[in-house]
Amino acid sequence: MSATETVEPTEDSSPEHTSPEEQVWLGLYRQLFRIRSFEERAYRLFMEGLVKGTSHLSLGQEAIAAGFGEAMRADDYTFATYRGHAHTLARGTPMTGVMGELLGRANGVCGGKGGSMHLTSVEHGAMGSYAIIGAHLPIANGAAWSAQVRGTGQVTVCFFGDGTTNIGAFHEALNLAKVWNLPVVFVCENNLYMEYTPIGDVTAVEHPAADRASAYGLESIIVDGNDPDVVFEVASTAIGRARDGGGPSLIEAKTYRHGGHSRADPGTYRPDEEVAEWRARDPVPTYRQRLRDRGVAEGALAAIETEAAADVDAATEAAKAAPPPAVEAAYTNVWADGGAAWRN
Amino acid sequence: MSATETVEPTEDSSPEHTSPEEQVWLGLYRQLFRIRSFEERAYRLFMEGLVKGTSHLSLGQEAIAAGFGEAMRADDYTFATYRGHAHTLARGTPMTGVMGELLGRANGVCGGKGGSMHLTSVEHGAMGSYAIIGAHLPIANGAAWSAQVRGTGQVTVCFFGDGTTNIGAFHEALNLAKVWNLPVVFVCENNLYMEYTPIGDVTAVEHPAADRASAYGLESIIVDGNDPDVVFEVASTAIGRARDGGGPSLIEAKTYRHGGHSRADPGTYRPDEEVAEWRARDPVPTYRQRLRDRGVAEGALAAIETEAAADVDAATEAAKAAPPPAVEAAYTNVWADGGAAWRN
Amino acid sequence: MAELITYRDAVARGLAQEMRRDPSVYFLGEDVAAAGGGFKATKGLFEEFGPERVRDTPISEEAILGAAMGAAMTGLKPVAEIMFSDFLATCWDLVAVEIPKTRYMTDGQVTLPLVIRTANGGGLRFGAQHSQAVENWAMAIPGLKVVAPSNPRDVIGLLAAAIRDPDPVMFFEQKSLYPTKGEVPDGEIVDELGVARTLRAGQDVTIVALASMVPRAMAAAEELDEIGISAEVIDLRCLVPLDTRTVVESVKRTSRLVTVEENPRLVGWGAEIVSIVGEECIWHLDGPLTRVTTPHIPLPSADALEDEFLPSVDRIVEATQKAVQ
Amino acid sequence: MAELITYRDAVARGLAQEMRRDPSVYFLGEDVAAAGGGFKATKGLFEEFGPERVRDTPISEEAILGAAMGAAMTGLKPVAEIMFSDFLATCWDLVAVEIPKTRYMTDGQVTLPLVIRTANGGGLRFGAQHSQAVENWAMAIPGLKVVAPSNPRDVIGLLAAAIRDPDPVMFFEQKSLYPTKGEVPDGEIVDELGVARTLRAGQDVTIVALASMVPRAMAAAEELDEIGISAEVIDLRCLVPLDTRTVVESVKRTSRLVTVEENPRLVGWGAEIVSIVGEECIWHLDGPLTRVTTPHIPLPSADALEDEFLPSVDRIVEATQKAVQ
Ligand SMILES: Cc1ncc(C[n+]2csc(CCOP(=O)(O)OP(=O)(O)O)c2C)c(N)n1
Ligand SMILES: Cc1ncc(C[n+]2csc(CCOP(=O)(O)OP(=O)(O)O)c2C)c(N)n1
Ligand SMILES: [Mg+2]
Ligand SMILES: [Mg+2]
Repeated sequence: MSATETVEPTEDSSPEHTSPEEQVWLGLYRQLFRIRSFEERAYRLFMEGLVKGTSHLSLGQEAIAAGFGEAMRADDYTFATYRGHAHTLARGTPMTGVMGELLGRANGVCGGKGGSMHLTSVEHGAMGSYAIIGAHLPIANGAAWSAQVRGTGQVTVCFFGDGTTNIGAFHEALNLAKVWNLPVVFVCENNLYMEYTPIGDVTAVEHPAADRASAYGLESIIVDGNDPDVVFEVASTAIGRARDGGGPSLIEAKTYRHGGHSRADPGTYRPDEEVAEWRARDPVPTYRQRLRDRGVAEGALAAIETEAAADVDAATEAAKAAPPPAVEAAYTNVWADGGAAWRN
Repeated sequence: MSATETVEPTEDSSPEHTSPEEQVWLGLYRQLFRIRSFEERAYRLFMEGLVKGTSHLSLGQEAIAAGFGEAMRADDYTFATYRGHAHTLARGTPMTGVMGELLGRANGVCGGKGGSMHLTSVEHGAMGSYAIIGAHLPIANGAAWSAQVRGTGQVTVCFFGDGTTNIGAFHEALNLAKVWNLPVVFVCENNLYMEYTPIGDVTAVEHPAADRASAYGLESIIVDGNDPDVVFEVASTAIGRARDGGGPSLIEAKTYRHGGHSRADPGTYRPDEEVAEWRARDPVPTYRQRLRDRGVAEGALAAIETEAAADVDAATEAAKAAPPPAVEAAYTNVWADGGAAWRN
Repeated sequence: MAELITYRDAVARGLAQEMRRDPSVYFLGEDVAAAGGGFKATKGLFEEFGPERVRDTPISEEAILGAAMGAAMTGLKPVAEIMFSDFLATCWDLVAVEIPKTRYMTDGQVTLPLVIRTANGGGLRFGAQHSQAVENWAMAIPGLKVVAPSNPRDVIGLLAAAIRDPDPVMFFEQKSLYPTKGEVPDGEIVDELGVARTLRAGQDVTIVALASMVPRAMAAAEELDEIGISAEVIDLRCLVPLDTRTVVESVKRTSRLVTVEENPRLVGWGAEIVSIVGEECIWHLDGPLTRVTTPHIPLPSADALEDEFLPSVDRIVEATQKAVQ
Repeated sequence: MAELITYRDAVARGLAQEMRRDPSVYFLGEDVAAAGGGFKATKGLFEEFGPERVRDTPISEEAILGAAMGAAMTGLKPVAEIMFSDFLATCWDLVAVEIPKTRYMTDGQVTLPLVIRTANGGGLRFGAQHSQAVENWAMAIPGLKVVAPSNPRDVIGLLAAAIRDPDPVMFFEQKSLYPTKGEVPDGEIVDELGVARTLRAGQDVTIVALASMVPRAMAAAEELDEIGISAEVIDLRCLVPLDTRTVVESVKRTSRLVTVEENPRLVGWGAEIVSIVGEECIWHLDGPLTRVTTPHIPLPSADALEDEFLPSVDRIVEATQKAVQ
């Protein structure tokens, strides 16, 4: 449905009247819908030439970021990839800064220096988006190690794709996480493709993450990454275990991206039936229907949708209105003293 | 026994009178004894200061190189590590060039440019010894790939240690080998330690290679790396399968080094009982006894020993007598044109 | 006869030229086969040469270069693609420690006829991890040849030379140049490595540039002409082998040197050119040895910032004026 | 009071000094704990600080630096050991692409107070894969500070400064210096990064050296004195921040520059020093800008060859004489 559809005012959708269970459902739907709305707008802005460079959308994959976002504690850490809009938003990062960053404006979360591939909001536990395949898995370990020795109970969640399971850093990170019993959850979003190549063509096992879990002394876990309830549950379990000193997990969530790998890619290398099959499992309308079937009031859902649409609009306007970064800004923040000097 | 012990001249030990089976046994013993003799001498020469730099001995681990050496075809490829004297000799590389290389002499297999850690004899299929942990596993794949597309039936055997299973290159290489169905045999010599740290302290699984085989769609294979017969058999099977298009194998051979990690290391971090237990399983005397028990003539063994001793002596003398490389030699063989020029 | 083609299409054409000629040339990389490469620079090769000779790989840069190296040791002539030059860092051990040293360490027993192609440099708003110009990293490593063409014709000629060369060659394609067009003659094109090209003669100053900086240096030279400064422009084309002769002779005539590079300020290849000139032509110099570089910062992604930091025509003009004063 | 200790022992002492002072300093690496490190440079730390703060790792260089980086982002001050600087190539993505760029890409949201210690350089007959001097690799990367002490006192003072610095610092220990001894004062030693030290005043030529080349440059200066050449010797100590002021002022007085580095010929740090001088002091120069380097070859292992190729006192003397002529 469109976010501007009329809301039935008769149903009572105020949070006070929802059960704790329903609050989780609404939280998940809110995540799903916000991410979807944001990325659809972002896509339009790319097509209008307002976003430069490249960008990688999670359209179709939102349930994973949503499920984990809801399961995490505010001070937990997220490590994401270049396909990280969803994961950054799921931690509560305001849309304005994210949209500003995509448009290369001064109001971006990274002041325009990062761009779509490097969204970060430390304030919200979004510890960065990394554009080199595999690199952030060892880094996520580091945050988990630090939480462990500082005794804060913080858990680190690290997202990556199926293709990433074939790079060396994956192996090194998983082994160390287990040996040091780190509070880290590795989440493989298996969307069946690396860029344009089916993951099965380049991988020795069928389930690129789950079939390797035993190589690190870990349990093999595969979940439906398009089902927010399932993701939320497995996320809660794994995060809880990590928080209680039970060590790392590796979760493979099966999913699919609706579009191409990145802005430039129409995704035509994928069989039509495959695309159709997965589109039928689109988490956003599917979950909406499920909640309706569970008796969640239309108004509660519509309110979420209206709010998300308004936020996307506001973020878009703010980003468009924001100036580009000042040229001098390029010389700031290389070093902790705020500057860029390499000589005296 | 010492190599100079008197040989009983009455027993008939000429090859014509040995069975094919016995010829394999004698071949294995010959490998074992030659490698042992060479390395004991090398150790002495290090201690005398004649070998500079560092060196890593296989004393105690010889059965693995021996078993594979005997199972390989002359045109097969070997890739070894800095602990590569054994594997280089096992392919039939004459001792003289190896000893010369250790002493940094002009007659060394690499003209003194490689040293102990980089022994290579392409003529004998010894495609190099690599000193960066894990680096040669992907390179071994390349040789196997080339043999595959050239259709030569050559098999590549790649040796490495237990500690090497934790570096990224291991993971990348194993996955690609399986995906491309390469004729390559990966042999993990698990001597229980990386340098000074027990492998169990830094590894998520008990058997660092075998417990990871399934992550690459491979069979889990563990063998007694101190038993030349067992190694020969598993080597023959794996090499045969690779030659017949059956793809890669990963073999974990349990073994132990008698000495420290490298020249500088006394190896005192290891429990005395552990050292004693493994010394009791020293493959050289153990296998000698086994062959005697099987009725192999003392003379046949003694002849091997005498020949090895003589070869070691000759190699030592030749290396000592050889001049150091000419200074101009340092400017040769950077490029295929023989030179080192980077400018006109 | 000549044709106007893009730098991007020149890559596929150069590769096809050599793959037709030499059946031992194999090509491998991520998404290079049916997909034709992340930059679509290798379209058509899979269709013409098939899955044996044009191979998709996992995302395993070390495995890619390892496969190339081992194959080169044993009879093939592999061309490996590393999608972005930034990713060379993930396989730097192969690039810097295995491939360039093995011939030497084995005293010539092993020869490594291989090419590593990669998309290098900035200008596409890809941010700090996908925009680096790292040809200086490769130049620092003894045992690597380093090539970086500035135009479609050179892409073909130098790629052919790289593939025929018996040594490992790092082939840097500047990604901002992919859509640019240039004239390419019909038939086989094969150049020689290590030969710079003087694109424009001049008396007052020698400007040495590479890859994407070449068109900018040429544009700057035109502008300088208008204000009475006659600039000689040299397209280096290769960093190793380095055509020092062309550079040194030019500077001896013009007495002034400006290098223009995409590398960040410290120890870019410009520093090497300056140092050679500073040692060998010191008595001929009539102005400060001047480098135009990207500042020593990671490249920011916003277009407003990125444009400011890659050496622009204006900055080249300004720096050259200063050098000539 | 002062004590004579080895460069090797100074490493452990510097680390212990900082670990005592700041409980957020953690140390990790391969065989660094009970074993005290491959070079025994960290002996005693495990005993004093225990297995929490002194951690053995698997042979996983990317995991080591990843752990350091993630920990630095979130409140610790990790010191990571990469046993040989050659192995930086196996984790170069972390060194060159993640660690130095993250503060910038996040516009200062992330700060990375970490140190990467590593044994650098040749002279021990370890061959081409264990002997590289790669401080120039690090210098080329915006966002890294680069330190290379030449004596035990500086090891402590600069290591302390590196650990206290809020930015990532590459700390290159020259492995041939480990057994060398030097005087070290009692009590805490803390230096400032980016301050070169003029070890010897002179009028005729400025010799700029680093790490293992410092004692050789000093010995060369003595010999040059005997033949009437008065050399000023500067120990750079840091490549980033770079004390250009000390170098430039010296060259303005002496009019001549010789750099002495272990890096192979092309784009070593000497080229950067030469380029800065060639741009900023060109009118003061009275001799060719001269670099003494290792030739552009992989380092051979045989002692007879290795000795020939690392810059020797003789080669420094000879090159300086030529520069002064
Ligand atoms: C080391 C490295 N190699 C290659 C790339 C180029 N690249 C970017 S995304 C991508 C595919 C990643 O696939 P996957 O891990 O499945 O993640 P997805 O994009 O499907 O979410 C590749 C190959 C890269 N960024 N880093
Ligand atoms: C990338 C890299 N890291 C570290 C080292 C230092 N190193 C040399 S041998 C060694 C231990 C290797 O252990 P293992 O693989 O078990 O082989 P072994 O020496 O026991 O035969 C280490 C850490 C290296 N050479 N390369
Ligand atoms: Mg994917
Ligand atoms: Mg071992």
